[in-house]
Amino acid sequence: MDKNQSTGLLFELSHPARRTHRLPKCDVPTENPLPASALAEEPPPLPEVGEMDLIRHFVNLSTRNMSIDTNFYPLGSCTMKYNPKRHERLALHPGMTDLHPLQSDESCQGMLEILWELQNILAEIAGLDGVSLQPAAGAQGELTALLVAAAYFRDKGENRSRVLIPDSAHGTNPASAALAGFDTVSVKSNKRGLVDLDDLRSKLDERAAVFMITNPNTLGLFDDQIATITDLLHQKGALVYLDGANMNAILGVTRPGDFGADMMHYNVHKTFTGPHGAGGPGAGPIAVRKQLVPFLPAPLVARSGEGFYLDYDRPKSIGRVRSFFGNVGILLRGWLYIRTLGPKGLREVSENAVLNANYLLSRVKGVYEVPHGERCMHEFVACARAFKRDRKISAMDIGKRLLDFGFHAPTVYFPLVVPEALMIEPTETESKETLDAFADALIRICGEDADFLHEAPHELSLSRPDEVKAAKEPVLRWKP
Amino acid sequence: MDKNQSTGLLFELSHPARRTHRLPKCDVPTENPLPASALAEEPPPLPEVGEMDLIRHFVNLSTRNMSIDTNFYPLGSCTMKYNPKRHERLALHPGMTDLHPLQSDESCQGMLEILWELQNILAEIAGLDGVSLQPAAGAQGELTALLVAAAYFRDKGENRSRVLIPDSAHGTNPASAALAGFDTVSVKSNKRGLVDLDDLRSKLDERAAVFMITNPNTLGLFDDQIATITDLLHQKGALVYLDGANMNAILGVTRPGDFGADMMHYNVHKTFTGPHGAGGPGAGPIAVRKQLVPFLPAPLVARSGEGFYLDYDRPKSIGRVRSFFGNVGILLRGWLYIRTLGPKGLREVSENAVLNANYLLSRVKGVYEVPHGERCMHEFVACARAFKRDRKISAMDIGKRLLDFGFHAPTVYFPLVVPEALMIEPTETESKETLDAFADALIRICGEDADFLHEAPHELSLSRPDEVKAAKEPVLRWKP
Amino acid sequence: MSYVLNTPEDQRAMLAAIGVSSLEELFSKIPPSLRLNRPLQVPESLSEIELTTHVYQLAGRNRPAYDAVCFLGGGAYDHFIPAAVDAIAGRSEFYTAYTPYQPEASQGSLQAFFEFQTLICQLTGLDVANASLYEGGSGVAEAVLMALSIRPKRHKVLIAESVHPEYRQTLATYTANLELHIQTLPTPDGFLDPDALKKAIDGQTLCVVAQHPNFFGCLEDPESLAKITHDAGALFIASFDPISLGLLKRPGQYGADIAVAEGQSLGNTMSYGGPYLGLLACREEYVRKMPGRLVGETVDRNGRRCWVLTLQTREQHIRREKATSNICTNQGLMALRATVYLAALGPQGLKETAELCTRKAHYAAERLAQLPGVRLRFDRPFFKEFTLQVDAAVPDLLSGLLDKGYHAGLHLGRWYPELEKCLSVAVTEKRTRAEIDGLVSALACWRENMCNGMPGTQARSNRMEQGIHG
Amino acid sequence: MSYVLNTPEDQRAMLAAIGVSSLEELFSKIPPSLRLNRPLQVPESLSEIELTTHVYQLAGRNRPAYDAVCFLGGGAYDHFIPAAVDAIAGRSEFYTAYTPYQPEASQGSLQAFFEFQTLICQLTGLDVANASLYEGGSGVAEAVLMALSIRPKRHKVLIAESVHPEYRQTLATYTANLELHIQTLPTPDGFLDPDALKKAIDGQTLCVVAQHPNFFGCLEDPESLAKITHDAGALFIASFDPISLGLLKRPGQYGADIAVAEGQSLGNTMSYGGPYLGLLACREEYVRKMPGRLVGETVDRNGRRCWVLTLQTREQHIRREKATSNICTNQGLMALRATVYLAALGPQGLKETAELCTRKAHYAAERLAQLPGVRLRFDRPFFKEFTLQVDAAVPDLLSGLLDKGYHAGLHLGRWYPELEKCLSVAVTEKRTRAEIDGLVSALACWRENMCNGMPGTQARSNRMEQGIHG
Ligand SMILES: Cc1ncc(COP(=O)(O)O)c(C=O)c1O
Ligand SMILES: Cc1ncc(COP(=O)(O)O)c(C=O)c1O
Repeated sequence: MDKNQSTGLLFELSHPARRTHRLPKCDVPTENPLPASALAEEPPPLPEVGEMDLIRHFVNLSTRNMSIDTNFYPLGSCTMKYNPKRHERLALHPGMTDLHPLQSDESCQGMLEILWELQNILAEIAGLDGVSLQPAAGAQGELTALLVAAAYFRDKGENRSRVLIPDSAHGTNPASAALAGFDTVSVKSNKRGLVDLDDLRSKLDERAAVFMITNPNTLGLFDDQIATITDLLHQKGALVYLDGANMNAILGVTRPGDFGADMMHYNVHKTFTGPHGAGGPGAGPIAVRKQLVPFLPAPLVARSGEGFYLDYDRPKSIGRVRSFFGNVGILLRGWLYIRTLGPKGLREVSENAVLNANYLLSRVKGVYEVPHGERCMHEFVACARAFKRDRKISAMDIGKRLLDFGFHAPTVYFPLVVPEALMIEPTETESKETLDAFADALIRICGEDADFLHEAPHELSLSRPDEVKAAKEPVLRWKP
Repeated sequence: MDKNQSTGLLFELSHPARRTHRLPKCDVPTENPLPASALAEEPPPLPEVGEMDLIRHFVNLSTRNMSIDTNFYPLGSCTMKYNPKRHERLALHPGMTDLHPLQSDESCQGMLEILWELQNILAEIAGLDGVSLQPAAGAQGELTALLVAAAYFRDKGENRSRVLIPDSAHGTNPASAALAGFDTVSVKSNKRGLVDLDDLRSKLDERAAVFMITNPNTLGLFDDQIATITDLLHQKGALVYLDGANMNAILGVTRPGDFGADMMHYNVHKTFTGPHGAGGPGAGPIAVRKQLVPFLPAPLVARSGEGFYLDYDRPKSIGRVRSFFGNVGILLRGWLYIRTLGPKGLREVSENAVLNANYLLSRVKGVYEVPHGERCMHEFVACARAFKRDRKISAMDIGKRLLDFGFHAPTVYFPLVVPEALMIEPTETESKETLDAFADALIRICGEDADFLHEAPHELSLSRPDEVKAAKEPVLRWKP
Repeated sequence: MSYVLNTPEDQRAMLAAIGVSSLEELFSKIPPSLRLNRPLQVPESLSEIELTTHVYQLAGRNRPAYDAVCFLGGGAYDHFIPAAVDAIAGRSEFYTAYTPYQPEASQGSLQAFFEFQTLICQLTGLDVANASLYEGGSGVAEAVLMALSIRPKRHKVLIAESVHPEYRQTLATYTANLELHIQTLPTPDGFLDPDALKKAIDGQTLCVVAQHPNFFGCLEDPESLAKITHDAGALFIASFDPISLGLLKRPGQYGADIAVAEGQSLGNTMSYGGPYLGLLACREEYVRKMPGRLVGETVDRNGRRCWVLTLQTREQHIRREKATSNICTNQGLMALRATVYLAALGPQGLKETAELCTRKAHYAAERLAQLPGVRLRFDRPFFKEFTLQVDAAVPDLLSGLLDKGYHAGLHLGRWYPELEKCLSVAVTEKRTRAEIDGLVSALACWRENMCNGMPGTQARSNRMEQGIHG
Repeated sequence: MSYVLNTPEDQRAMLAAIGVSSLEELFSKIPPSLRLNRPLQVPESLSEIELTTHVYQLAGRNRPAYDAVCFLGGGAYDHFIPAAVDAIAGRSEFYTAYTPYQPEASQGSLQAFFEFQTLICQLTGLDVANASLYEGGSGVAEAVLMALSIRPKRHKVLIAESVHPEYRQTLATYTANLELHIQTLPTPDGFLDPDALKKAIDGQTLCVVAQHPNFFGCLEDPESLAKITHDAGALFIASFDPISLGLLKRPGQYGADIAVAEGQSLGNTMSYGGPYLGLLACREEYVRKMPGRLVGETVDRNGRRCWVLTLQTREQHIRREKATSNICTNQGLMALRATVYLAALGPQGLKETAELCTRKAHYAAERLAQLPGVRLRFDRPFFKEFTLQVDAAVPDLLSGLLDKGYHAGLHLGRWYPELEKCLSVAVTEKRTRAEIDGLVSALACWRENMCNGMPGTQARSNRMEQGIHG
């Protein structure tokens, strides 16, 4: 239905002397005493919009998004599962949202209890010893852990300059390693899509500080060489980092600490269903092994006879990677989720995430090439190489066409090790009916006319944007 | 965008053993002691739906509505103005929603203060003496006031059996009069669209209990004979009832009590912007003149030295027209609105409601026939008679076609005194830009091809439903 | 501040287009003598910041159920509302839409209301349900008026005294000027004795109205009542508690011709009395006598399934004084909430909710009745609500327990003089054993103080006590 | 309970289709020795009813700003959030969408972020802004790293001690392993003396970082600082308070090359520290060195205007170790809130908000400084936050005032040993004269008791005091 009203840019809706928010009269006598030299002649040239137009603008814009609440969203590596409504109600309780980050410990014991419990729970799920809830997202978790590793080796007087990363890794891994001051070394994947042990061995020496592995990896495969790998690294005195973006596959089934990881991050906004907010916020807490705990950022939540408190007294700490405690609003949702699921529920999540992915795989693998194997964990990577070669149908074409069926596209062209990749993660909160409808669409699409697919999407109000133009002549803001 | 996922009927989404809400284990030892004879073999055959499907179902259904927050909605007589978001935040404060209707006065002084203040404010705006907040909607307000009138005359020992109602009145007026046990007498409108005084005189005698007038009336006209009319009735010892559905035109400009009305109802969900909720809830408080106050339903909110209390001690009261206090949630929103506007704001509302209507009238009257006059109050009634006669284009065709432009249709075929009526009420919360866009659409439409218009709407996912089939073979529920 | 978007310039431009010189001139049709030439005497405008502070302060002067544990019932109950219900009811497109007069632009609400009607049929075991009435009390009145239009020759209405007093009062008010004789049948033992009904009923009887479970929470014997009623050729109108139908037989099963209910329990907040919703369902044959809106299924011109308002010839905007009812605006949003609620619970969830209420209520009754000076007034099976008789002044007791943090119950003497020493206690699935035990010891300790002549806080004169009796 | 929709039957059917006999078998690739063969030791599942009660109880153990009047600042502020912001941020389609990778299915968010970028440009007077960073502290670090990629040859960073201590600490942590020398310039008088900067700056200087208004709420002299910085060929990085720009000159006006800020004040709740959002804007020429996502305008194949993520070659998913930053997930929803907030206020609303903050803060400062034993520590113009020096132990004072219902301020000794006897007090537009007067008398009366040797409640040992110093 036509929902175009007031959907021009805010700046085009602007009309002098309109406004939405009005302030009370000033109830103190004091006049504004600021020196003229510090003042601007007039306030910033923000748009002037009335409340009816403002609300219609954003409500109508919202309907131009696909989202979990409206569409199946099998975006690989992003774990787009249902975001429970109870989380929004409870995490938005003013007793939680209306707390100042620097108010005294005595005045937020309820909040501290939750965060303390979450630290312990995340340590248990990881099979590791210490947790910092500070990082704002997975990438910042990676950075934080690598800084912890650097401090650890510095403290031991070891000078290790390299971080090894499989070529199938997510881009944040090498980016974080570089940011933390390490040289990055790429490790090949073998035919099975797993770490190529020979290549790893060949690149592994005492310069190695950390090996960052994603397991299950971005191909949706659990690397069954993991014990060998972690042994190799530990023998060389290096640490193993687990990129926990795929924890949804192994909750309560196996623990990173148990298979040899020394550090890891969680993506609370994936595994523990923090809503993605069209880009964020997230929360990327990290868990580490005992010897690394002293180096974690401060503060941690601690408990004494008198109650819970923020422990800043951590002399070996790397310091902090952000101001204030962390993305508490998302941590709260993660805690609410875990408290709702309990031990049985957490395992159910992974069992059904893996079940749904394998079911979908079994439905499409006859039609789509799935380079790496019969079986997958919580996601799998299909490959449109053959369609591309024979009929010029790209992964992008298929993804765009899926939009016409009311399904969000899978992650395309990632991981880089698979050409024309379609990375599909259904998550555990989707029904068999939805998976079947999606499989039917995938199968139907690859039989459709190539030119028709090149023009997809057809049912949306928008056709494909010119991305080249956007990058060549960037228009990054509205101008009068 | 395709938002069809999970939009089949709930019953079609149902899948054995699925469910959304789960309950805690029972924490008391007591077993269920109810006699088997009273129990059903199994619970009602409700659908079984999982939470992801449930949410998608309703979220996606919602996008198939037009609404104030998404579309201009000039539905005549319904005052579809902006519903302020602050009202939702504040009226949903648990300190308001979590109150039991029968809890003691001492435990809800804050609520009682608001309701007491609202009673007084509504009396002032009406220019009348007493207010009951009990009626659930305008129609129930009408009924309540008529029952009050009946009790008043009974108390005076007068036996008056008739209620006089202009032919331009809303259907609830005669329906309420009949329900209250009166005979209804219809009074003609004159060429000017106002009450035909001669017809009124001819039907007016001592059998007359009440004259129900809507002023401004449903044609959007203020009846300038109102003083004469109310005198006529008062001379005959009858009462004048004002249908307050159109109060949005006269707030702070003129008061029903001042122009001779003895009773009236408000539609808080119109004039004072209670959200319509796709059909309700509303609130239809009534205001009455001094001599009628003793007969108002009980309780009223009263104040004593000790605070506010519900006064049930009203021996002459008609009793009650519903259980509990009233539609408090909507009354709260009305109070929030009035407290936000203040005296100046209330008058601004009517000034701009009338301005917007007259501006729209000035834009379309060259093209559309507007039988009753150059000028209007908060709404006006255009007439497609000529189009119908010359080109078979009906008011319905025009209304349906407007949907294609993203505008809700005006009220059509009401009032009954105007053939092919299009009743247009823009309200004060719309911008000149929106009014211009709407006028442009109206003007463009009446120039379009007739067959094309008969098939309208064209842009929506649905074409015109077969209403005859719906009424001939009614299907009022899903069946397995 | 008035949410008006017109700026002074806009206004000038618009006035010019209209051809008038001032806003005042737009009101020229209103005789000057009738105009208000002073500002309204209402409080000055508050900004959102001030309004917010003010409301928070006022809310602070209330004692909501989350602040004092709520054992109040009597037709409105502190049931739990899943967050999903609020999330859906908070969708702009639902709550800011008007009645679905334009089906092409209202399929969201129309489908939801069609689902609502179906759910109420499934719940009651009856054939058709409307798209909501105002609430439970006027629902009873509408049902009796509906019965009257089905049996226009009969004029006697029999109603059990165990029906909610405010429902009975509403019925009396609605019918004050109609040729109906309403006779209330006493229920001294907490339920309507079928033999008493047998004696009272006759060929003039239009309908019999009973509530099951009734106002005291006790179970009636609806099958017998229905049979007796039908034998006399009258209609049986049952007022029910939707939650109880997770366990109890459905109105359609025990022979109700028309079933009505207060729908608040189905996902609606208590909100000090409203907005709630009235449920009304009946047998197929009476559909054209029904009050209120009905949504029906049909197809569009391309044969696509869709929904519309139908059978509108029953309604006031078509039929005017001959309409089956005067209702126009109904309780649509509450009906949507009930729809989401019932879909969220499903059969199992509704059953477990009803079971938890019953078991916890009986646990509370047992524990309380063990206290000295406290006993169960009625020896009759009950659902989630029961009547206690105490050896103290009930208003003082309630006020004393409120100070201890409990909304302990309702004083029945308000409506039933003979129950002056009785209070009604309701227990929902939300109440925990700890809260119930807390109430028990609070009551015990308050009574002790009483007996030892050290009264707890005296009840501030609670004017509810002067309440009229239904 | 796990929100899983698969029923046991579904599972059987799916396992059969896959060709395995059990769920266990799906994990066959995981070496048995590595599997966890016990349940996780996490608390048992809670139903929604239990969870809700539990959270309400925990919330009851907090003292939020609505319960104890909040005069706390230091980078997070109790500004008012119009209801419209929550209404929009609560739209499912916004908050449950992922990063807009598929523009055809994400125009709602993309347009909103494009509007956000524009609003931040308008606010700062700079040319380009990104679609958000995590928060203000890492924002400063990202800005310095951005400067480094612009001036790769320079390695000295000068940062004023009046910059938020946690921002400085974050910068130190981020750059611990990089070849950067960070020198902190003392601000004994509550601001960075331009002459001190002149002395410290040299040809090796990469950038100068200052905060205006600074951590103490005092105004810096940004024009002079910028000039000195540019004369040395370095970049000027300004950390600003978005609300202050309703009154103060904009970073673009006083010569900032890169401006960063904590965006919490723009319609985001305090939420005990997050999620907030980092704002980053800069001059056109540096756009390709920017961290974070950028939304750009383009057209679709039918020439229809639309928006896409652009210049992604800067980002980690394309550039990997050569990316300008490692950021992936950002703070999209908070950026949306800021967008609605700024649009709701408009120029006039932002100006009035800033004015109210200043005037109320100065009123509070005057009143408080009149109390015996209390004085303003810095003689320097300030915006909405000021530093008091008192003749009592600040932790005791704060704890005492909390018991009286005030979050009275921040103990600056935590970060600045020389300010052991100082607290920082922030006043927003939400604070009323009554609340300020209340704080004044509460402090007066607490001090009296102190002096008369009858201490108020002793501060429970507040471990924050052991805090590290940035
Ligand atoms: C495998 C993997 N690693 C790391 C990340 C980065 O996490 P975040 O986006 O929370 O920074 C992602 C997120 O897309 C990911 O999929
Ligand atoms: C003129 C008029 N009178 C009465 C009513 C009935 O009011 P309600 O729908 O609130 O019962 C309406 C509502 O449509 C109306 O427009």
